[in-house]
Formats: sequence, structure tokens, C-alpha cells
Amino acid sequence: MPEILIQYEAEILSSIGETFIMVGVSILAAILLGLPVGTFLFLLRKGQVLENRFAFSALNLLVNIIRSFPFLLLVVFLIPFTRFVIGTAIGTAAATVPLAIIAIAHYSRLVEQALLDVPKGVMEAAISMGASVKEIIVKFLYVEARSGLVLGLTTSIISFISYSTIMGVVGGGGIGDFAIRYGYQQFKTDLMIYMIIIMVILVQLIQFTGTTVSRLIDKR
Amino acid sequence: MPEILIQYEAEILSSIGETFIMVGVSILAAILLGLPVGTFLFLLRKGQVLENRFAFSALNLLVNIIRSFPFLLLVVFLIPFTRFVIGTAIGTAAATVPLAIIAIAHYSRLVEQALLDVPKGVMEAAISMGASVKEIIVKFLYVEARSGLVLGLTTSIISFISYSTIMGVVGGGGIGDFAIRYGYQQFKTDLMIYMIIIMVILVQLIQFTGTTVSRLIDKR
Amino acid sequence: MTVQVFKAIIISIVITLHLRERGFFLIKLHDVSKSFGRFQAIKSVSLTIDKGEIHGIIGASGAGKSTLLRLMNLLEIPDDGEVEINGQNLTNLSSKDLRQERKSIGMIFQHFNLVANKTVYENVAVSLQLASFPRKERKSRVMTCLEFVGLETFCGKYPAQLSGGEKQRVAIARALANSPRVLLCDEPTSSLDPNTTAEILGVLEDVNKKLGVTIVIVSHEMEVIKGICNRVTVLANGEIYDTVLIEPSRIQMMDNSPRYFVEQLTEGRVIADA
Amino acid sequence: MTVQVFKAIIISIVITLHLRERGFFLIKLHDVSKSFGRFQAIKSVSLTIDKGEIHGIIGASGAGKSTLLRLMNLLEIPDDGEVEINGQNLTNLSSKDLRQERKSIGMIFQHFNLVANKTVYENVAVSLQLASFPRKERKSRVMTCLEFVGLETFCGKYPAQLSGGEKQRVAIARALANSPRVLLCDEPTSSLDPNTTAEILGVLEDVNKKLGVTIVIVSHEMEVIKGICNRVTVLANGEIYDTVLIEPSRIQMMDNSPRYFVEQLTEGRVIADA
Amino acid sequence: GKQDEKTDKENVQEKDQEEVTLKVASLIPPMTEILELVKPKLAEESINLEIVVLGDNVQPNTALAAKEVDANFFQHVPYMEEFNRNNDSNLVPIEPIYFANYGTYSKDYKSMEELPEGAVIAIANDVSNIDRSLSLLAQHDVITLKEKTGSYYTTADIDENPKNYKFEEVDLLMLARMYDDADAVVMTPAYAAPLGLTPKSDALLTEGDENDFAITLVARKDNEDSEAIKKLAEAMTSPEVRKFLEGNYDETAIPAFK
Ligand SMILES: Nc1ncnc2c1ncn2[C@@H]1O[C@H](COP(=O)(O)OP(=O)(O)OP(=O)(O)O)[C@@H](O)[C@H]1O
Ligand SMILES: Nc1ncnc2c1ncn2[C@@H]1O[C@H](COP(=O)(O)OP(=O)(O)OP(=O)(O)O)[C@@H](O)[C@H]1O
Ligand SMILES: [Mg+2]
Ligand SMILES: [Mg+2]
Repeated sequence: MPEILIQYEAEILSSIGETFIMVGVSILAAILLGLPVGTFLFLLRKGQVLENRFAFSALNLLVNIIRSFPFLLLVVFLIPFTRFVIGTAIGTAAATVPLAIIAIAHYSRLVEQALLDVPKGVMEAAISMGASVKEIIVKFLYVEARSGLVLGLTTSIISFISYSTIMGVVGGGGIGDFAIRYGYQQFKTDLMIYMIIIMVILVQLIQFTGTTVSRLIDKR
Repeated sequence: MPEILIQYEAEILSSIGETFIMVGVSILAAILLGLPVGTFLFLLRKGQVLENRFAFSALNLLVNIIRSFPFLLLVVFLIPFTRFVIGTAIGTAAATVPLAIIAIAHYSRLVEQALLDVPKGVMEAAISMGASVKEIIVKFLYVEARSGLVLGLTTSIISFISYSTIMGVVGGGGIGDFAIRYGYQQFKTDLMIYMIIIMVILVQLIQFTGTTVSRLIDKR
Repeated sequence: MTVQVFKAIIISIVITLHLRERGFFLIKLHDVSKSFGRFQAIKSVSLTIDKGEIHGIIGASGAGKSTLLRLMNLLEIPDDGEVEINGQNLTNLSSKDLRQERKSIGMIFQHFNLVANKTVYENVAVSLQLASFPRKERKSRVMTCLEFVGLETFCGKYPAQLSGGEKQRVAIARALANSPRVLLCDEPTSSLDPNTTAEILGVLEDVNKKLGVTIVIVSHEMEVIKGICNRVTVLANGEIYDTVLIEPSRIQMMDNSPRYFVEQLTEGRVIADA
Repeated sequence: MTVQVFKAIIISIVITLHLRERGFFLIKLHDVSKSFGRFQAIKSVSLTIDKGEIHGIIGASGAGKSTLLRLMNLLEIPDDGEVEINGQNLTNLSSKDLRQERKSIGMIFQHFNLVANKTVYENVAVSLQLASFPRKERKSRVMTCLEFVGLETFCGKYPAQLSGGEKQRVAIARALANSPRVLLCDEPTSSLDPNTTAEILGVLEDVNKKLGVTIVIVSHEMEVIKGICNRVTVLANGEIYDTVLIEPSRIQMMDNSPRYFVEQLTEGRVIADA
Repeated sequence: GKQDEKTDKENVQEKDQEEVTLKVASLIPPMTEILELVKPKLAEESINLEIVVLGDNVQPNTALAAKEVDANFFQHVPYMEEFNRNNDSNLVPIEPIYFANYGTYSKDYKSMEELPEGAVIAIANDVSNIDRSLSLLAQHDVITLKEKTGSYYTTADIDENPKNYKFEEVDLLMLARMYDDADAVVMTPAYAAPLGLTPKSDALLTEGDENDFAITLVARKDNEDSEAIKKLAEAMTSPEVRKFLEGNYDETAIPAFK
């Protein structure tokens, strides 16, 4: 192992840990909240089972507002909220709040798109069997769109990693921030390159897993 | 109009112009290069007409590498290339280079996903008619996936706007950077909020256009 | 094949025992109209389908048969008119009650509409899940229905791995699974060979006779209509041209060996074996 | 309807004039096998289809008919054996030559496989574009083919707006548009009423007689097979059970009025008008 | 009127003949304000001053080294030297302009003594500012530091920390916002000013001007002697700038030139 990696081993390991925490929480948020939000964006549309012009516009606007904020300003803007939720606005835990919110907005769009590709006939079959909205979602929509949902999540996770690199701003840490602070600002180019290699490996692993899983579960 | 907007009118207008340039170039890059890259990601897959394990892995890795870079470091990393292409590495024109590269990588993933949702039967019809690869792409794949391609582009454009806010680093300017510099760093909160409102309106317009267009061209 | 028919009969008896007494059903359309854009697909149609009847709908391609059928469970919302099932006006029901009502209306779609990411077994099982069919009996019920259509060995396959006829049979099994009281069938045998068709029609007749299920069948095959229906509506250009009462000629069962095809082909005028 | 048939005949003559002399075609399968996973769908089948023949393939649901047909233009790559069309071994062709060869092989899919985002017109036109059919004549050619199938007024509609039978007819028009020399038809009339079926079969016969197009038809409808084929392969469990030579009984044309259905239904045993 | 017009024209012509464009990279006020202030004066001398505002504190040096700008104005000399060491560049200080009087601020506590055991102190997260923040605390004996090993002190170099302060490193941009969150914040006056804080009246500790950290106009070896740079340096050390700094940035930006 190159000497510089040994020298910074502790910092590197903890920054990897920070990235995992930040991205992990984002993934959770994407699944627990982004998925429902995206599902509602789909179901509230014209012609869908929960068609509701007003609710759709409101939800759509909310997602757009989050997506409109320059990320840095979103972080700042959310400070009071973060402080309320986490107790502090700095550090890795605090950094997860804006990341999670961005994650929800980001993934919900990809969910909406994946659901739009479910064939109409499948929805009709569900409706004709008397499925409730919940059943339509869980037993039909998610089943039929599952490979798209997994691929979308993969794309989102990789974006979360990219967003997490900006979280140095509030002391979030992480590999990307480490690369920027030590590698870029302190001109340790070799260290920076190693960090980038770690990130490439991480992203490559995630993409590989996502692609493979989505192919395995796609029976269409 | 609020006084502060009048006071900064010239700067605001020019920052809007900068955002348009940066995002416009990104859109062009996404369409001219991201679309083909995404199409190849799809066509080189197992079971598709250009199936080629090696070429797929290479292209996939390339896209992943770009997506792995912390955006700030990608900007820095590309400086020599930017200087070569644009003649300088600072300013709005220079900022378009890293943005365009990110745009290609970002959109190509969404293109890949949209194409994966084209029913197999349509591909079979194309193949049985003796369509060349180019014809399969243009006359079948893009036609059948068009609403997904438009929605994906919409999602991407909104991400490009978000990425462009970081381009202040190399003097790229833009609304987001303006909001950060004047509104945030100088505590002109009202100015910052106006800038964010402009961005929300912009994003909302783009999303509305994208959603509408994709619905109009979706005949499935 | 006779073995299978026998099985099917046994099975229907089992279902009969399983079910409580259920009233016969009837479907009423009052002046129902449906337009797509400027094109009027159904023009003020009134039609009463009696309890326990097997009602055929026939007509040229594009006459409006599928649309009419889809109006009966409100998959298409009528522009005008009312749809009544068993005395209940579907058009006025709350969405919850409508859902409940739909659980007792089975539907076989012209294009099958199977869930591509569910196995054959899961495609059939899902309708039981939706109707909160007792969990323990689900498996045996699904297998029973798959046996009806001769696909008991196909449980683990996905629709993309099935032939056209196999897909159609899964769709039939799915519609039957939940012991519906009304069965809407849109060309249920269009992809099936004559033997399988006869078999399926036998199952439908049994279901009708033994369980009193009201059946509406859209078909372009004269034999199917003639072989099973009591009354037939002839549709033309979105209007009822005529309604004809007929005596169904009990469908003759044939053995499913390829020999049958050869016999049929060569009957009377054999030229040569190649 | 007779007007349409007349039209169709006129049209086929026009096509004949339009085309250069073309050799008749033949299809040969040598010991072809195809498995899906562990399941062998086609088991070492050898079959020769003569030039200009109308060849039927019949068999029970799941017998392997569609798979066999799809092997003929290499949509399914055989695990073993060779596929030859007009003396050319398709399995050895470069992908460019294979593409070229496919342009002269029309295919009607069991599930239509229309492009959902193309209009009826565009769905038919695309096969002409692919074959670099002279740009000027495209429009009239597309309209001719749509007239064949009685859909000349449906140009601007999208597949989702069509009935099942209309979709199927668009698929037929698409396959005919490019004047193919071999036509592979997978259940081409499964969704069509008897009149439209007779009409379409008439068109296919004309195309075969006047242009020497070799036709392979998979169908489960005995009438279709009997009415048009010269020779029939009976398939069972992925193997050829028998090949039977028959004398096609020229399909009788019927008028397409709803009266026909009523007559058929009531023939001999009228009970009552409801 | 006629005569005025004529002289105007002449002026324009004159300008056209010898106008030089001078690009200077900078970050935030008061740096950018000083540059804006001297702009008209330089214009009189046919120098078109173009201010390039960048958003991070490496790019101005990268751009200067790559000759994309002619000078920059955002850093102190130790930071510049560190850049030279690492990038093989030859940036040179031209003229120190002002001391950004680094200070420690606290919302809840009036003096350093009041700051309790284990209090959280927010400091900037880039290496040179970590070094500077720790040095400031060491200067006032709040902590003691070990012998400097590398070019910068890091939190690992803290020798004694009697009151067990916790150091939270955040981005420069966030520092001011941490005023609410942390028990104390160490920052430059430029970031403190928008909060209405000045080193003179609000800081618990300040750096003063007994240090090497004056914000300095920096150029390159190859252009340090050019006429334009000299005029720029001259303009930036003029009485007007001093007056401006003293008037608007009392003790916040202490003029560093004589
Ligand atoms: N969504 C739609 N938009 C526009 N037109 C439609 C739509 N659905 C059906 N139609 C038209 O309505 C008419 C009746 O359609 P329907 O599907 O009911 O016919 P059908 O009698 O079932 O025919 P087939 O036997 O061919 O299935 C057809 O001409 C069709 O083109
Ligand atoms: N992709 C596949 N994977 C696995 N099994 C398949 C696949 N495609 C077809 N089969 C199986 O191969 C057998 C033959 O299928 P094929 O589609 O050729 O039948 P067919 O004779 O056309 O039947 P039908 O008249 O019902 O359309 C069927 O039992 C089917 O389940
Ligand atoms: Mg229909
Ligand atoms: Mg088939």
C-alpha cells in the first residue's frame, strides 16, 4: 500500500464511514419517502386512479422547489430544521438531513418515470379485480416496474454520492470532502487520486449491483 | 419591483444569461452525446443487437468514472482540457466544459433506462423487417421510448441547473452563484430569496414543459 | 382429455360445496353511450342480461364489442346512461363499493393483461389475495384453476416464456380463481386450438350451470357462440342490430392428440400423406 | 364487401405490374432444434416448404408453432441445424446480408408487435422506408395496403385506439406493404370475425397466386387452414407429427353485414327474436 | 459645449491608443470592494481593471499561475508560499494591503474565561485557516501547540487543551452561520461583519497586526515589474483606500501599508 495511504489511514477510513452514513441515510430516505412521493406523482396524474389536479400540482411544485435550490443554499436554508431534528447543524449526522431531502426529491422523479412505463393493461387488470389503491401499488405497479425502480435507485445513489461530496460545507466529511480538503486544497495530488479511485470503485460496484439486480428481476 | 432587484438589475440579468448559456450547452451536450452514449449502453448489453461485453464494460466504466468524481474535483481535473478547448479555464464559457461532460454522463443513464422499457416485440418487429442498427434506433427505439427520453431529459436539465450553481468556483457565474455570493455570503437574504424564486420558476417551467410534452407524445 | 374434463367437473363440485348460497346475477345497461374523441363507439345501447345466462356478443371487427364489455364493469366510464349489476347502479357507487363489486366480476381481457413480472402461479394467486381468500386454501385453489386450463406444470414460468394460447389460459384461470358471480370474457378462446377451446368452453358451461355464474362472452368465432350461448347480441357500428335466442349445442369434446388434426384435415378428401 | 374484394384484386394486379420478375421462394429447415432453458420447444425438425406454396402449421397450444415460424427468419437462433431460404443458408449469412434477406420476408406476429407511438399509417410506412421503397410511391402503396385490410380511414389513429381486430389488420398491412417474397403469418386472423377473415385470406391467396409469394400460416382455426393451404404440417410437442397434402377449398366470400351473423345463428333452428 | 465634446473625444482616442486590461482574481468583500474602489482611478491611467470573482481559494492562484489573470488579491503570503511549493509556480507578493483581523466570537459568552469546559469551537476547515485559527488560540494561551512539523498546524498538533474544547471544522462559507450553533467561532472579520460583529467590540480574542497574515496583492515573477501592476499596487495603497478601510472597516481590515 502506498505510504501516503498508510499515513492517512485513520482519516481515510473514517471518511469512508462518513460517506456510508450519508449515502446510507439518503438511500433510506429515497426508499421510505421518495418512493411514495414518486408513486403519488404518478397516481395523482390525469387519468390515473387518484387523479387530482390540485394535489398533483402541489406535490409537483414541492419537489420542484427542492430541486431548484442551489444545493449549498438548501443546506443553509435547512439549518433550523436540521438543528431541530438532529440537535445540531454541523457534523455528519446533520449533513444527512439536507442529503435525505434532496434524495427524496431526486428519486421521486425517477419513480414517477418508471411507473409511467407500466403497461396500461396491467393497471386495468388490477382495477378490474377490485384492487384497492394500496394493492394496485404494491401488487401490480411495483411488481411490473421493479427493474426500472432498481435502475432509478442506482442512478440516484450515485448522484447522492456526488451530492455528499459537497457536505464538507457543514462538516459532513466523507471521501469526496477528504479528497477536496487534503488532495486539492493541500495539493496532495496522489492522495486525491487514490480517493477518486476509491470513489470510482464504489460507484462501479453500485452500478454493477444495480444493473445485475435489475436484469435478474426483469421477466418481461 | 422591489428596490433591491432594481439596484442589482444588470447583475441579475447577466447572471440569468450565464445560467442559460451553461444549461443550454449542457442540454446540447446531453442530446448530441448523452443520447448516443446511452443508446450504446443499451445496444451493447447482453441480448441486444450490438451485444459486446467488452465494449459495454468500457463505456459503462467511463460513464461511472465521470459520475464518481466529486463535481468540484472534476472541474479542477478538467482544467487543462477546458483550457485546450475554450482557451481559458475561467469564466462562463469555460464552465460549460465540465458541465457538458457531467451532462453527457448523467443523461446517458436515463436514456439507457428509458430504452430498457421498450417492449421486446417492437425490437423483434424491427429486426424482422431487416432494419439496420441505425434504423432500429431512429425509427423504433427512439419513437417508442420518446416520452421516457423527454422526461429523462427534463430530470437531467433540472440537475444541470443545480450543478451550474457550483460553477462559481471557476467564475462561471449564473443565478445560483449570484444567490450564494450576494445573498448568502453578504447576508442580503431578500436578494437570495428573490434569486431562489427565479430558479423555482425556471425549474417549474422546465418541468411543466417536459411533463406536458412527454404526455402529448405518449400514444401508448 | 376426457380425464381432464372429468377433473374439471369434480372441481366445480368442490367449488359448489365451498361457496355459500349465492344469488344469481344480472346485468342491465340503460341507454349507455361511449365516445372516444369524436368517434362514438357505443351508441345508446340498452341491454339486459338475465341471471345465470350465457350471453354472447358478436359483430364485425371494430363493432364495439370490447367497449361494450368493458362498460359492464366500468373499466370504461360511460358518457351517458347507467350500468346496473344485480340491482346496484355501478355508476353511483362509492369507489370502495365499486371495488367490492368488482371482486365478484371476473374479466378475461382480449389482450390477456397478465403481469409480466409475476409467475403463472402468482398471476392467478393475486386475485385470491385481493379477495382475501383464506390464506391456507389459496395454493390448492390456484392449482385447481391451473388444472382447469391444463397448466398445472407451468406454475413457475413467466408470461414471456409462454405461447400465445398458454397466456390466454392463464388469463382464464385468473378470472375463474376468485369464484366470480359474473364473468366477462373478451375473446377468451381466440388463441386456442379447437380441442382446448372445447375444453375451456366446457369449464365455462360447468361454472355457469353448477354455480349460476352469469357469463358474457365476446367472440368472433361462430362455433364458440353457437356452442355455449343462450342468447346472442349482434353488434354493428356501436348499436344493437339484433338479439337472438338460441339453443346452445353442447360442445363436443375431442381428444387432444395430433391425430385429430390429421383426421379433420383429411376427412372425406384425403390426397396423400407427404 | 364484394366491392372491397374487387378492389383487392385490382390492387394485386397493380403490384404485379410494379414488381420485376421475381423467382419463387422456398424454405428449408434441416434438423433444427431450439430449447428454452431445459425445455426443448423444437426437436430436430426438418421441413421443406416449396416455392409458391401456402403451407399451414397446426397443432395444440404450446406445440411449438410460433417457435418454428420464428426460426424461419432467425428471430430465434436455432441451437442446432440449418435454415435455408431460396438456397441461401441464413445461419451463415453476415448480419448485413441477413438484414437484406429479411427485407423480403414479411412477418405477421401473434401479438402484432405494432409500434405504439406510430400511427396506423406510419406503422405500415416504416417497412417501406426500411426497404428504400421509392419515396414518391410510398403514400399510395401504404393506402393500397390499408385498403386491403379495410382500414383506409384509420391512418391517423394510434394502436392504443384500435380494437383487437383492427390492430391485427394493421399488422397484416405492414407485412404486405413491402411486397415480400415470403410471408410468415402467426395466427393472422385470430382476432378477426369470419367475414374479415375470409377477406384477408382472399388477399393472401391473391398475393400467393399472382405474385408467387411463399406463405407459411400458423393457425389453430381449422377453416383457415383448410380454406387456403396446399400442405399442412401437424406439430405436436415440438415434433412433426404428420404432413398432409390438401386441396384448399376456395374461401367463400360473405357480405359483411350484421345480417350474416343473425342468419348464421338462426340457420335451421330459429327460436325467437328477443 | 463644443469644446467639452472635443476633449471627450480626445480622451477616448487617447484611451484607445494605450489601454491595457488588467485581470485580477478575487473572492469576497472587502477585497472586491477595494478593487472596485480603485477601478475609476486606474481607468484614468488607461488601465481597464477587470475583476474576476471566483468561488474557492485555490482557483485564483491556479488561474494566476496559468496566466489567465494578471494578479490576485485574496490571500496572505504564507498561503501563497505554500501554493508555490506545491505547484512549482512563482507567484510573488506585490504589496500587503490589509490585515483581516482574525478573531474569536461567541454568542453566549462575554469572554474566553466564561467559555465552559468542553465547549465547541467552530473553525474553518481548510488547512491554512485551521493553522491560523489554532495559532490565534495559541497566541492567547488557550491551547498550546507542538513543534510545527509540516507546513501547517492541524488539530493533531494540539499539545495541551486544558478546557477540552472540541473543534468543529466547517467550510469557510458556513462559519458565520455557526455563530448560533457553536459556543465560539474563529473567523475573519469579512465573515463576522454581516452578523454585525466587529473585532474591536465583539471579539473575545483578536489577532491584531503582529502577524504574517496580511491580505496581499499577488502577481507573478514575470509581470511583477510591469507598469500596470505597479500602478495597481500604487492605487491600492493610496490614501483613498486607507480612508475607505478606516471608514468602513474599523479594526476589521487594518491597513497594512505605510
Ligand atoms: N381508446 C380509443 N380511442 C379511440 N378509438 C377507440 C378507442 N378504443 C376503441 N376505439 C374504436 O372504437 C371502435 C370499437 O372498438 P372495440 O374495441 O370495442 O371493437 P371490437 O368490437 O372489440 O372489435 P374487435 O373484434 O376487433 O376486437 C373501434 O373502431 C376502435 O377503433
Ligand atoms: N422464451 C421462452 N422461454 C421458455 N419457454 C418458452 C419460451 N417461448 C416458448 N416457450 C415454450 O415453448 C413451447 C412452444 O411455444 P410456442 O410459442 O412455439 O407455442 P405455439 O405452438 O405457438 O402455441 P400457441 O398456439 O399457444 O401460440 C411452449 O410450451 C412455451 O411455453
Ligand atoms: Mg375487441
Ligand atoms: Mg403461438
